[in-house]
Amino acid sequence: MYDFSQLTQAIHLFLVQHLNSSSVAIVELVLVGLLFLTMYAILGLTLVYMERKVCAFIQNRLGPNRVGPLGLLQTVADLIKLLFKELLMVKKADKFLFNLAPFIVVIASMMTIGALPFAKGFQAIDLNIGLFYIISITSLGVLGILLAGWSSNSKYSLLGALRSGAQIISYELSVSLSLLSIIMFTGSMQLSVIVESQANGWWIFKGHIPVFISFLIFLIASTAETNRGPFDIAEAESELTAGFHTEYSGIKFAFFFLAEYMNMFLSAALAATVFLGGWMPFHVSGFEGLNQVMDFIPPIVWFFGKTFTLIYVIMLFKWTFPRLRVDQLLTLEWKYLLPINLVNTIVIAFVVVMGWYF
Amino acid sequence: MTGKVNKREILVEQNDEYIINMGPQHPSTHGVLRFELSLKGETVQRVVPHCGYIHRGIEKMCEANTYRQIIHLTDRMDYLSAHMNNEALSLCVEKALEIEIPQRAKIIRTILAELSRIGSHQLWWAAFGMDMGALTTFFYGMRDREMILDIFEETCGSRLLHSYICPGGLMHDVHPDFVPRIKEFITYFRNKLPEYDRLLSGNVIFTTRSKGIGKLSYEQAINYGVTGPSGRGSGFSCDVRIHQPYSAYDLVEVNEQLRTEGDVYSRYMLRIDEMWESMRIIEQLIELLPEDGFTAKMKPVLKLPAGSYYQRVETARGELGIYLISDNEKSPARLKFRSPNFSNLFVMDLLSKGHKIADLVAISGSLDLVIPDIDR
Amino acid sequence: MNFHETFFILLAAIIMIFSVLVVTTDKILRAATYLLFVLLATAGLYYWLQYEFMAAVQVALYAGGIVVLIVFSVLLTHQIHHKLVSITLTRKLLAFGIAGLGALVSIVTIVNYDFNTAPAEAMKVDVRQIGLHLVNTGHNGFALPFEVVSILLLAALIGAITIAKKEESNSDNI
Amino acid sequence: MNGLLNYLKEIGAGIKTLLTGMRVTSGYFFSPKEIVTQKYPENRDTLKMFDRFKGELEMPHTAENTHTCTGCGICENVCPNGSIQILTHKKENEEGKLVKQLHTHIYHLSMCTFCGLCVKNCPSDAIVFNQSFEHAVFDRQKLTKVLNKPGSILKKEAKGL
Repeated sequence: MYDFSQLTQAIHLFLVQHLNSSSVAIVELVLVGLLFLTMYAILGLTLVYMERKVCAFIQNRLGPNRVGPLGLLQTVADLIKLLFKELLMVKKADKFLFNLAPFIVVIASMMTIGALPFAKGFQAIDLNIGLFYIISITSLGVLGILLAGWSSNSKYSLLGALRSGAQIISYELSVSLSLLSIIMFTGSMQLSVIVESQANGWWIFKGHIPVFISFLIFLIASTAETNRGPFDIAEAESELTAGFHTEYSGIKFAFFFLAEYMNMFLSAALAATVFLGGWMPFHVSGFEGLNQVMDFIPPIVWFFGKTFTLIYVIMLFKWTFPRLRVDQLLTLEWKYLLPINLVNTIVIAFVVVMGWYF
Repeated sequence: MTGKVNKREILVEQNDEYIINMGPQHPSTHGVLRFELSLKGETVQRVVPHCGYIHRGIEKMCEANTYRQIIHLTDRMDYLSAHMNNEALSLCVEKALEIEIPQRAKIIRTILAELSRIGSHQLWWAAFGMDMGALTTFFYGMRDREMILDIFEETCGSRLLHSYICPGGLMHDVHPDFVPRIKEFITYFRNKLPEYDRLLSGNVIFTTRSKGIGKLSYEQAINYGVTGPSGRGSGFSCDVRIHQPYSAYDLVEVNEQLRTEGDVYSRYMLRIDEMWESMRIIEQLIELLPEDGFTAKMKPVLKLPAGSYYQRVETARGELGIYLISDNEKSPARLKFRSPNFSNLFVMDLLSKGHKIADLVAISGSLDLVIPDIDR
Repeated sequence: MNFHETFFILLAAIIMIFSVLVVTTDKILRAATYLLFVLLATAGLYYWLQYEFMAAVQVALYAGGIVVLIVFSVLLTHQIHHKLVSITLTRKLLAFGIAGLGALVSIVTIVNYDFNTAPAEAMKVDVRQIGLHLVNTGHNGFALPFEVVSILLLAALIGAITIAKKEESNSDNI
Repeated sequence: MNGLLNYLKEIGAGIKTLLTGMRVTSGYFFSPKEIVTQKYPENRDTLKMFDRFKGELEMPHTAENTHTCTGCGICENVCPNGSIQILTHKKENEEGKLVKQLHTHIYHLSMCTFCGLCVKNCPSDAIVFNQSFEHAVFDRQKLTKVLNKPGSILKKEAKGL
């Protein structure tokens, strides 16, 4: 039921029959690229709209409600506005790096989307090192921020970039370590295998408290890694005006903006995939009736349902908490998250060896 | 008399330090204030505040206006405590003319002053949360302030710049709905104020960011003349409402809020406490409100006897002093405002030395600066 | 020329062009950025060889780790208007000579070497195998290098902490 | 051991305060009744300002096109910003006498600070503040207004004032 691979196989066979092997590869690349680009854009717009509505309801406001029904087209209108805006260039800025930086950020966030299993068979590339691939690509995004901060020839930008560098380098550890717990459980970094391993229950239920702790740490650390919420010190609006993207305008600013939201989507989707079973429906062993009802809901709904619930939580973080100071941010990582995470990893190793999980 | 302005250069840039101009346009300076920061990494070495970007010459303009006309200029200094500013000038004029105003007018003045104190603290809470990065506080604070503004609008006709308290009493009597609305507001706000604590005051991120930051000692507060909640947060008992009661403050029991830590958190909590205290004062005053008499009989043209007069009131930000020299003319010969924010601003360097940029924002937020009051 | 060859030539071209740019640019951060491209293209080559684990390690360690550290340290020390000191002609010539000599030796060696083109058997590299090899002491085992590298890293960490540790007299009591 | 216990307690207390804050915000998220914003242009019909709201200055005219302004100039004098200008002219009344009467009452909305002194000091209650609040115009000359309508005359009863 609901297997995307049948559809993709059919297309592949169709192409193989009509074209030679090189052309098939090129056509498939273009198709997948177009599909993911469209999805990327739509997801970005949805997330921006969702953020506006969520923060509006939290703040007793209505949020966008003018452009289109319920303000649905507001983000589209904003995008058009940003497209037409003048691209300002700072005097004495390093033009090459200044223009390059937003692309690095956006490409880094885009490259990771392909490795996510959206549904059964709906995955651009199923690497056998999927998780490691995602971790390594996300570490590239910070380069764009660093370059943007430096090349803007602005002191606020530079400060923002430095903060961001310190932040992301340290929080990457926690993200990787908390993902390591699930790698230990499944013995594989392949995302499809990880999802399949949760057919009889999600890891957050199967793995008890240790997995729950790593889930929490992952949520916190990945929020920090996406420069969001209470950890947005890199752009700290009340301190550094806009941090590393102070000098950007128009579509280049939109790239940073989009990348931030897509990184948020990525961290939520990763948490959903790894800890909450990805597209796997909610199953309770022994209740066959319930399981069948759950199976009836398409996997893609499960995936996006879980992801958007987590995104809501991440947004709630942002709109509730005050921002951390830069030294507190590092304290949180090195004095709280990392030691707890290391102890937790040892506990999980013990659990895995003893087989104390369902 | 010819004036001469000596230009004093403050050398900030020394030893290849990292200089940042925070302002005049910056989200967290709450107006056109400029801080010249010298940084070492993220740590602030020196802060030089530059004010004067919205200097409008209010003191000089007062010399060309009659006493009744000056009222609307005082609104525009500390616009968040416009009632208190109006009251300060009115009290000064009344003192000079030796006029006793009706009890009702006195009590209404005090109620309005306390309401604006609550409103001002709400706005401060809202903006302070924004400074700290908690963006939602802004809307909650504004939402609750709206009720106060409605009360003002119904009675005075305007929401921010009221010009309602005038020499001799009030412009006109309060609206019949005044008392029921205030009672409604107080029951509403007594439920909402604990929410402020739940959202921000108790939050572990907030407390770690504010406790022990920007310590102002008792002696420094006195030396720099830091008054109002900022001074009382350091244990400096400077509440004019208690030490020199004016209007109706001698009729009711006013508890001065004092805290001794002198850090951002104590200044924050002090303002929250003051909101509770203000609500208590208003409740007491409403019981005492007599029926008639909102203004004393005044001459159409006010001429103060020659001499100098001084009157101080407690605004939401501290002690506002009005020094008035009259030469028996329709307008004052010289009018000097001792505005609280001006003295409060200049502890910035003292407080933020050695702290991070984020702390600087928190400190300037906790001092609750209103820039038009600094520049006048 | 099929698709795979095009891909290889593209990556090789990127590596060569940006390698030259790394050494010829006069701005240090640009050099770091070009280096990033070189490293990424190298990762692409590994990926082209279907050696995904190595590609990911390349990206994570070199591009995401080392280049970030380089850029980070450049950010701390260099202003945007700083430029590298231009090199004298004799030194340039000398450098070209040495580089050309090195290239010549490599090319001659490669051309003269008789490459064994027997098809290698397809190797499935999954994480479990890599892990087992890493802690294996037997044939194809990397336990000793693994431990040596760990000790080296530990030493580096302790060294970094010692350097970064604030001197007591200098602390500003913040 | 004690230190470790304190460390864990600290974390627990911290998380508790964070959850308290999140309960407040998510509570508002799930209660749409609490929304306080008004949809402004849509609610124009129901939007009512308070009686005393100081919109802009207005001179009430009766159905017979009469007003009560005698042109005494007190409002002009009392205005702190000079936003009122009163032009008068000599005109014959019914008894054939030349009497000073209001010609134009000019009001500069752009200079007005809405202090209310003019309305308060007017001896014949000729000017009031209305409830309009949409002051935006495309041409700033439109901000200078003439308050008395063309052809309007002084109300008869008010002549004695």
